Parts: sequence; structure tokens; C-alpha cells
Amino acid sequence: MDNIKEKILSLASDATFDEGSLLTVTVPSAQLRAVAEYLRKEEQFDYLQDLIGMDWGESLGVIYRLFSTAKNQQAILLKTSTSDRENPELFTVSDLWESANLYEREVYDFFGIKFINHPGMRRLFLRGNWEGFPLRKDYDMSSNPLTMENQSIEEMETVTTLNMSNEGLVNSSFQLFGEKEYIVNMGPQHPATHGVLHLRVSLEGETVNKIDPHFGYIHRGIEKMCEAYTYPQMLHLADRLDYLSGTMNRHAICLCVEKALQLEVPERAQYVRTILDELTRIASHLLGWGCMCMDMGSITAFVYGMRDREKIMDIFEESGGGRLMCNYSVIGGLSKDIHPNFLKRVREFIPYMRKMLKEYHILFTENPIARGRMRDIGFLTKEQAIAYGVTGPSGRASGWMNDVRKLEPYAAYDKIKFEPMMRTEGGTFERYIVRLDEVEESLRMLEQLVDGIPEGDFCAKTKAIIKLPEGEYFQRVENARGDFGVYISSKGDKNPYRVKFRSPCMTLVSALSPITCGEKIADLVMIGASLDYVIPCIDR
Amino acid sequence: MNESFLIVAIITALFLVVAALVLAKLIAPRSTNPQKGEPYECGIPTRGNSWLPFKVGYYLFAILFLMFDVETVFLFPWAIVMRSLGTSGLITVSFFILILVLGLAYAWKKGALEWK
Amino acid sequence: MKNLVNYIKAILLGIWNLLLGMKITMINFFRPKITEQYPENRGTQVMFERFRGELTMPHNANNEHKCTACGICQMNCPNGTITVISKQETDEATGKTKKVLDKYEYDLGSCIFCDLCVRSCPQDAIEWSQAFEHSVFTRSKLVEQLNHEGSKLAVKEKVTETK
Amino acid sequence: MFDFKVVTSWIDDLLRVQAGIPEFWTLAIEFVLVGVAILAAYAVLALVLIYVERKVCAFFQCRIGPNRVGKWGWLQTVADMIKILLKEIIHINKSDKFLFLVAPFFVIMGSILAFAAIPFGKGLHAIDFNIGIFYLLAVSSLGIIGILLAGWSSNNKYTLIGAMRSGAQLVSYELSAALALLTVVALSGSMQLSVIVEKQATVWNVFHGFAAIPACIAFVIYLIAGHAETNRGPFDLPEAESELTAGYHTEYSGITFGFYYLAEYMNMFIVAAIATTVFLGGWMPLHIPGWEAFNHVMDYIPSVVWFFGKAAMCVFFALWVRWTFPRLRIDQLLKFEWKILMPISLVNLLLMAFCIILF
Amino acid sequence: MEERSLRMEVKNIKIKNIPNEDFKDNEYLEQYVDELRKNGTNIFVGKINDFIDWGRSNSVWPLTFATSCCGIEFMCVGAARADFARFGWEVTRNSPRQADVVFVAGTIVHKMAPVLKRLYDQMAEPKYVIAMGGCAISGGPFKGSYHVVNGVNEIIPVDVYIPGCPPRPDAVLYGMMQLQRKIKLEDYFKLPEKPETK
Repeated sequence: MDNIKEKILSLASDATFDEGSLLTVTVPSAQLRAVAEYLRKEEQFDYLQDLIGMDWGESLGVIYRLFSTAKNQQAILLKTSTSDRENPELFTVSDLWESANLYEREVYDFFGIKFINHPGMRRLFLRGNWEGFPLRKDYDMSSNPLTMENQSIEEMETVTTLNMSNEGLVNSSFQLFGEKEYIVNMGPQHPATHGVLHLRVSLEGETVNKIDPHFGYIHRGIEKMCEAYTYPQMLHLADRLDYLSGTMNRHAICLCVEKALQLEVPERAQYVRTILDELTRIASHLLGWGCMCMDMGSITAFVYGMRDREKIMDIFEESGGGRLMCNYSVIGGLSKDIHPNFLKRVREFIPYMRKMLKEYHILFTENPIARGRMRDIGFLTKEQAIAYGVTGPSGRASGWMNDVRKLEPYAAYDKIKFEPMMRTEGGTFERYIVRLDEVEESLRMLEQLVDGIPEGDFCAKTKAIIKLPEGEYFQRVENARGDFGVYISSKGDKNPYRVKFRSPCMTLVSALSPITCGEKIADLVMIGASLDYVIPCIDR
Repeated sequence: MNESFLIVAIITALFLVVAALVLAKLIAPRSTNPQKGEPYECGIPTRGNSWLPFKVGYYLFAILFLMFDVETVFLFPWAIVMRSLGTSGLITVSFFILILVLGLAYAWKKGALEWK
Repeated sequence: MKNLVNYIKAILLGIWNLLLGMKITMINFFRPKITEQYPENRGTQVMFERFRGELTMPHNANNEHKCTACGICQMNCPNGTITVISKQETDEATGKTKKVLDKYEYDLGSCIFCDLCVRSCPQDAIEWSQAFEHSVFTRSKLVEQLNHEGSKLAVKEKVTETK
Repeated sequence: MFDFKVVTSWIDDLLRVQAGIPEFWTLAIEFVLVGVAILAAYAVLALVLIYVERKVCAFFQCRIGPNRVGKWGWLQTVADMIKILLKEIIHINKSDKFLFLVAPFFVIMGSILAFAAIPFGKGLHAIDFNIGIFYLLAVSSLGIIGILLAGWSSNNKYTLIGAMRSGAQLVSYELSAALALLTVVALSGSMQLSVIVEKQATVWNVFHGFAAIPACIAFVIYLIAGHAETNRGPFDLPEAESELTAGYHTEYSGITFGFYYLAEYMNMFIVAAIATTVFLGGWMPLHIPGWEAFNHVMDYIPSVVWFFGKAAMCVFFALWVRWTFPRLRIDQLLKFEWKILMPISLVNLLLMAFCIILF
Repeated sequence: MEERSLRMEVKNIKIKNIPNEDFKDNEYLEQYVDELRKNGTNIFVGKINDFIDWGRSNSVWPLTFATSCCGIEFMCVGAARADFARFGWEVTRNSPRQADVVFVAGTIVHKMAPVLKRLYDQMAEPKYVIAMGGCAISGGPFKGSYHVVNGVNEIIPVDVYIPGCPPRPDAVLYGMMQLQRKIKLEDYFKLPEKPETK
């Protein structure tokens, strides 16, 4: 670590360091690029987990959260800021980390920070003609009334860039697609985009030439809303981010807040939360499996998946009181103790699910049509997966061990034995099979958890009004789609100052384009399904 | 008799379509708005014309189809009188089919059956 | 020749796997159906006791509820689903004025069933019911008044003593 | 066994002799009767098939399926048809209006013409050409023209791709279907459907001694190719929902869509019916040589029951396949036809020829 | 009043297994039917109307339209447990041309609003809208957000509101039966004008 510091100081003499739980480096915006290049190329910080735009009041800035996959998940936090609120400009890092491409567009969308040399600096979620930048503290909420005008084609296809050249900064714009290209809209209302993702696909016959994803059709401004909410209220927004792994997202915020409060969560609650997480993961994978089958035209398989998912929904509803949004974990533990039937139901579910999994494999995995459709398409190499930040089952299918449950164990994950499911080839079939393997592994984990669940309290005492001490808090959890991160910046109030959710789905979609080009349109659907993204998680 | 029933069937089909269309036209409710007649493309305005020429890989298959379909038609008369032609007919037709199979094998080998 | 053998093998294996898949669907064809026939089973349907269907304010036989109109639930509600309208009422016996509940408005149409109100209520005045048949044609019908007409605060002497 | 010729000649006799109606009018009345009969049978069968599909699909999926409209939900499809008939028909801007309206006509005509040529029972068929097989192959392609026109004329990118796909699919699978039927023509020595059925009086083609092996293979090939031609089962690429939203009929609304909906199910039935006629002995009862008593009992079952029973089996098989397998991709589809079905069909034809000549 | 009784009345609507009194918001239907029957109908048209409405109400094909969480519960309604196929609604259409009802399942945000409006406009008459879940009814959890439409009735006319976050499948079935009841009352030949929205 020390030589990194030295090196950074030699690159940026004004850099300041802060060693808390992880090394935080603050560099002036002019030297950011040099430091980032050094960290990426020489220190192999190859995984940009998150890029957080910030409005510190007088200055705007960006926080880069970097990990090194080679050096045992060493992490570093890179901060930079610019005091120019009128025309904030920073250098891009999108050529160093592919995942930064979308992240930087998001920061531009929310804070208005322009990234120099970024390949396409345009809004990510909001419409092109949106007034103001919503996550800035001085944003006027009423400045954008509802408009019913359809988006124009020009708005969707004209891309502006800000490039550094010999004459200084040059603003330019270009058209994304050629005049003669055959562009088909897939989404927002499309059965195979799993939500309201909008893909503009350039086709040549049946072959996909280029994909331009558009987001924001379900952008609800959750991060801005969180700033006005108390911590317990925030939980309910997290549920609705990636609603298929709502329990885990909720868990992440709970952990983050508990960490900040240094609250000791009873072991029983930790176990139950872990059981819930794994059940949610199974439910999510079942739905993902079903949707993938449905995208391939096998509706029966989808119905089987949903049928078995209902068993989990029953468990949730009995103890938590809700099916999809079971609202079970709260800050400090659980809202209620588990229902007397809970353990019995989980115990019954495990053998049932095993039996059904066998059927799934016979019905679908072994089916030559399905195999033929999944084989040989959509390969994502390990390097690509890391560069794009493709985590979760999709990343593990490419051979990247990124299971947060193993890397940074939380709740009861360090008390049970499990193996992260890995494949190396990174194709569509591998992503598919990793999910089913994970269901099986989760069942094994459930067995241990159910047997090991201790008696005792289910919730720690918390104050009526929860105030976080001033500071910045991070928490990662492994949700059904990958590395879900929460960043809370607190100024000591009952409301957070800034909340950022690291959505695993956004990086999944960013990887869609490079692995699909050249494949057929039917493969686009398949690859999309195998990545298994949930759009509201991207849009937040 | 058969031919006239064929005409009856055609008229029946015509009647079914026309009657249903007219009925729907007459009594179905209607509404107009500027977006109704626009092509549906997932709720987003279409870009340009849909009738742009674009590459499809079906052409080669259409040619292959033409070739093989004509050959198949030649086989039908043989099939009807096959019993009376006996072994000699069988041998000659075997040659014919062999050439067909060779043609298919050639196309296969040449990669004409691969989708591009 | 080897190619030909592989080709035939692949076809036969494919057919075998297809048939196995068909066997699975056929097994399911004869499995008991899991469908719960909702309107038909209305009489027998049992909801989970923790299921959150609708916020209610239980009243006892004397048309009394436990709500003191403190407004904690309203404060905890993330999205303004609950509006507690209180009024000042003078107790004729003691002459003291105190805040009592006038209207407890609950908007079912925006409720997110987060349970924060029920858990934060110091008086346990509100709770969840298991009813789920709420669909209506008019939006305004979803805004309900939870306290009954003319209801009063239940006298809870014991609780105040212990406190 | 009851011969439906009795009914037809009785009607003919009633009109001509008893009522003394002149020749021209007799014919006219008979034509109208036939037309009405075809229409009624067509509509009823389509409704029943849609109902059956929904029910069977539900059972495969551990569900119950329609059960609230009428007892067991048997009126469900009637309600659907009323609704669909009375929906608005939307006109698409910049579409080719004429072709857009004509397309459903082709689809319906293709299925009605094929439907009219099927021998449903002893003496119960409207059209019986001596080149019946050719005729069936020809009219079954008409429907695809309708689909192509629909996709082309809609001025929509999804429909266009759907249309292209259906074209490729048809031209490919038409070959295998023709070759499979050819195999049976060789066995029967005739292309006339009634003759083919008559020839199976003692034994069905699929049980025909040594020829049973190639006949069975041809039967399976025909079922596959036939369902591929009707865009069903795992071959529903032209309307691949997950890619093309609703495929070639995306822009069709109301009854114009209803025609495609009806025709899809009728085509499924027609394929099953042709398979029944050509391979499973049509309306002929099951006879086992030597078991005279058994054969005698079988003869008592009406021919129509035999026909529909066998056709229902084929339909059920098709549904079973449809609700089990995922959809193929376009290259898999073409590969399957040209590299698997085609060679097998050709070899199978030769095998059949050997079987007939040598045994 | 003589004439009125020739058509379906609120008290006569039959939905299997749920008595009429158990349905909520019957007042609206009473009012609705009063408005519809202002001029009366003749016997013949009345009977035909009842027949047509029977057909229409039993064959409501939804558009597969889902934006977020409620979409998952909507899928659950279609899956084996709740199985809306029992009502004949399982023919979900992906093209708005063929759909009868659009379930607004999930949050509608500013960017999505024109898309939803366009989809609705492209549907063939007669068409219905069901607002499913808190978000569609009022903005739900995201009421205060800068990018969320507070209730789809601001954009398109809504026929039935199904509250819940998300509503459980049974509640959705109940909502659909409410829609059936509404359709059963309508006069097919004089369908009410849908109020113009912005």
C-alpha cells in the first residue's frame, strides 16, 4: 500500500490520503487521469466496482471504487472533485474500465459533469431535453412537467462528445446509425427485454450489427428520494430496485446502516436473513430460468418455474406477510420472529426442489434444441467480464470468482460451507447452467442454515429515530444478479446525504452489446435472458 | 363434379372472409387518433421506411428448393406405376435419387446449407 | 464413415433426449393440478395471518378505538398514505382540552404495505386485515376513513398507570 | 359400415325426383348445402380445436385451463370468437392496403380448400381429385402466401422479418412433406385420397408388412414437416413472440387477426387429417388379419369416429410436442430440414421402393 | 323504467361464485348504468347486446405490458397457481392491436408516459385499462419523485384500480372480475366515449 501512495504522490503531489477501512485517495481533477491510468495498468485495479457522482455543495465530484481481482480483492477509493458548477469537466476513464462508459453517462445525467473524450456523452436515463440535473442539491423538482411528446429519432440517435484535441476542448456530435441501416426497436414494451429496456438494434437480415441500449423508462429517482427519507423508510425503496432480489437489497442497506451504527445483530436474525437471501436467490433464479425458457418459446418450462417459485412465496408470505415484498428484515434484525411453520416449510421445500431441478434438467438442459440454441453464442471472456464489471452468476460463468458471499462474508455466510459455482467458458449455456447449479448449492446451504439456526432474540434494539454518524459507508452483498453495493454518505442526520446503489444489472446490459454483435436476433434474446438483468435495478 | 365443388369451396372461403369483414366494419366501434395508424414497434416511433432492402440468407435455400421440388414432382408418376415397372424401374429411379442425394451432398459440402 | 456413424448417433441421441423431455411433460399432465381456484374457494380460502391486505383500526363493541391521534404513523409513512386529522376537544368533566382523533384517512391506492405505521404505533391502534378484494372503479373510493363515525378513544387506565 | 353416399344421394333424389326441381337449381341447392356444411364444420372444428389446445396446454402446465365460461369452460372459444369478430379493424398508415386485406383471404382459402378435400368418413368428402396429394400440397402452400403478404404489406419491421422466415420455412419443409407423401403414393399406387384410403382397408399403411418401416418413418417426417409448414410447435418462428412481438400478424386486429388464429388451428388439424388419411388408414377401422371377430366389432364403429379419433391422436401429439419443446432458431430450422429430414426422406423413399419391389 | 329492465342490470350481473353484494363499488356501476340507459334500448337490440357483452366480458385478452414489480405478480396470475386461463384471459397478446385490456403493471415514469399513451392509442376499440398496484394508481412508493407519473389516470382513462404493492394474484383476479362486470353492463352499439386526456 505504501508504495502505491508514494507513486500516487509522485503523479499528483496534491493527493491526500485517508486510511480508514480502505484506502481513500483524493486527487485534484487534473491529475485524476494519470492516477487512474497508473492504478489500472500498473497496480492492476481492473474492476471498477462503482462510480459515484457526488454533489458536495460547493463542488461536484466523482468517487471511483476500485478492486484488484489479481491482488486478492484489494480495494481503493479514488476521489476527485471540481468546483466549477457551471461547466464541470473531468477526464474519462471509460477506456480504462469498460464499465465506466455507462457510469459516466449516469453521472452526467444526474450531476451534469461532462467527461472529456468519452465516446458518447449523452443522458442515460432522462430525456435529452430534460432541464437541470436532478441529483444536484439545488435541483428544482418542479422544473420538468410531464410531457406526452414521443421521443424523436434525432434525440435518440444524435450523440455529442467532448474531445480534447490540440486546439483545446472541442464539442462535436455524430449520428449513431447510418441512413440506410435497418433499425428495429426492441422494447420498451417487448416480451423479451424483461422490463422496459429499450434496445435499438441495427439488423442485417437476421444478424445483429449494433445495439444501442436506452434506459430510463422506469427511472424513478430512488437515489434522490432516499435523500429525503429516513433509514427505515429507505428500505422499502431498496425492495423495489431489483424486485426479484428485494430481500437481499434490503439486507444490504440493513448491513450498511448496522455497520455505521456498530449494531450487534442477533445471530438468529442473521441466520434467518441468510435463509431468506438464499430462498430469494432460488426464487429469482427460477424466474430467470423460466423467463429464459419462455424467451426460447418453451412456455411450459416457464410455468413450472413459476409453480415451484410459489412455494417460496408461501414461505415468505407466512413469515413476512408479503409475497414479493416481504418486508422482513429491518435495521437491527427482523420485524417479527419466524413463523412456527417456517422451518418445516423450508425443510419440505428442499427435497421438493431437488426433485424438480432434475426434471428441469431433463426437460430443458438436455433438450437438443435448447442446447443447440444456447451453445456457441454470446461468449464473454474473463477479462471482458472484469472490465465490464459483469458480476454474479454471469461473471462466474466466465471464470471470475466474484462471489461477495465468499469474498466479504456477511450474515451467516461465514458459518456455513458452500462453493461458488464456477464455469470457465463464459457462453450462454454456461450462464444458464451456473444459475441452476446455484439453485442446487443454495439448497445445500439452506440445509445447513435450517439445522444451525440458533434460538434467541430476533432483533436488536434500535433508537426510534436512527441517525448515522457522519461518514461514508459501503456495503456489498451478493444478490441474485451479482455484486449489489450500497453507498451511504451521512452528515449525521436522520436522512442520508447521498445514497448510491451499485446495480449489478447495468453492467450486465453494458456487456450485452459486445457479445451479441454478429449473432442473430434470436440469439440477442437468448443472451439477454442468460444475463438475466432486471431493468428497474438499472434505472433506479 | 369435383371442379365445381372446388369452386364452391373457394366461394365459401370468400364468403366467410367478406361477411366477417363487412360485419366487423359495420358494427365495430371505431376511434381515431393520430397515433393509431402508425406501425407498432414496441411503442417507439419507427425509423424510416420498413421496406428497405436488407440482406437475407434465404435466397440460396429458395434456389435449392426449386431444384429439388421439380425433381420430386418427377418422382410422383414413377411412384404410381412403380409396381408395374418392377425391378428395372427401381434401378433407374435409384440412379435418379442417387443423383439427387449427390446434389444434396455437393451442396452440403460446398456449404450452401449453412446459414450465413 | 465415422462421420456418418456420428451423424446417426447424434440424431438418435437427440431423439432420445426429446422423448425424455416429452415424458416429463406427460408426467405433469397427470399430476394433480395445483391451481387454487380463487372465486370458487372463497369460502374455504385461508390467508396467512401475517398477510398485509389492508390497514384497519379495530373498534371494540362500544365503538371505541385506541388511536390518540399522535401522528407517529403519519410521520413514519414513507409516502403520505396516512393522514391523521385531529381536533381539540374539551373534556367536560375536567375542563382540560386535549387532542382527539377526528378523521383517520388511509389511501389504499398508494399504500405500499411497508408495516412502518403498525410497528411504530405506540398504542397498537392499527393493524392489518387479510382482506384483499379491494378493486374499485373510482379512484376516490380507495381513500378510506378508518375510524368509524362517532367513535371514541377507548379508556385505557391500566396502561397509563404502568407508564 | 354406414356409407355417407346414402345421405347425399337421398338428398339428391329428394330434390330432383321428389320435389321435381330442375337440374340447375338442384345443383345450386346442393352447392349451397355443401358450402354451408364446409363452413359449419370448419367453424365448429376450429373452435373445438382452440378449446382443446387451451385445455391440453393447461394440463401439461399443471393448470386447469378455461373452466368458468360454461361447464368446463367449453363456451370459452365461442366468447372469444364473438369478441374478436366485433373488434375494431385498424388501418395502418402507409401499408399496402389491398394486400393487407387480401392476405387473410389467402390464409382462410388455403385451409378451407384443403379441408374440403379430406375424406372424413365413408363417402363423406367434397372434393376428390385423382391427383389429390398434389392438390393438397398446392393448397397448403396458399396459406404461406397469405402470411408472406401479411408480413410484407404491414409496413412493419417485425412482420417483415416474420414473413421472410415463414417463406424460408415453407420452401424447406415443403420438400420433406412431399417426399414423405411420395413414399406412401408409391405404396398405394395412387394419388387419389379415396383410393389411398380404400387400399388400407385390410391393413393401414403404417402396419403394412415390411413397408411399415419406411411408412412409419415417412409418417413421423410428415408430422414434423407438416407442423413446420403450419408454423406451429417448435417451428413457430414467423410469430416468435420473444423476438418479433407477434410476428407476421403484429398489425392485424379484430377479425383479420381472428382469421390467422382460426387458420392456424385448422392447419394443424389438416396436417393431422392428411396424416390420418395417408398413413393411418383414414376412416378405415383397425383390422387385424385373422381376428375376424375383432374386425367385425371394429366395423361397427362409424367411419367418422375412426377418422376423428385418429386425427385427434395426431393433434394431441402435435400439442404435446408444442408444449414441451423450445423454439428453434432459423439456422437450426434450416439445418434440421436440409441436413436431417431431407437425406432421411430420400433414403426412406428408396427403402420403400425396395420393400415394395422385393417383398 | 319498463325499458330499462330489458337490459342487464347491476343486480342481475352474474359472476360465478361471488355474489353481487360482495363486490365493492357497486354504486359506481349503478350510476354508470343509469347514464348508459338514459335513452332506453329496444328488446331485440337489448338481447343481442347482452349476448355480445357476454362474449366480450369472457374474453378479455391482456396486453403483456409490465414495467416493474407488479409485472412479476402479473406473471404469477398467468402461472399455474392462480391461472387466469380459467377465465379465458390467458391469451396475452404482445401486440396492442389484438389486446383488449392493458394492465398497467408497474410505475409509469415521464419517459415511459408517451410510450404507454402510444400503446393505448394503438389498441383496437373496445379497450380497457386496469391500473394494477400502487404505482399505477397514485405513484405509490415513488409519489414524490421528479420522474414519476402520479397515477396513470393522468395519461389514459382507467377502468379498474387494483390496489396493492404489488397486489396478490387473487386480488388481480378480483379486479379482472370487476372489469367483467363493467363490460357486462355496457351497450356495445353505443360504447361510452372515453374521456379525452392530455
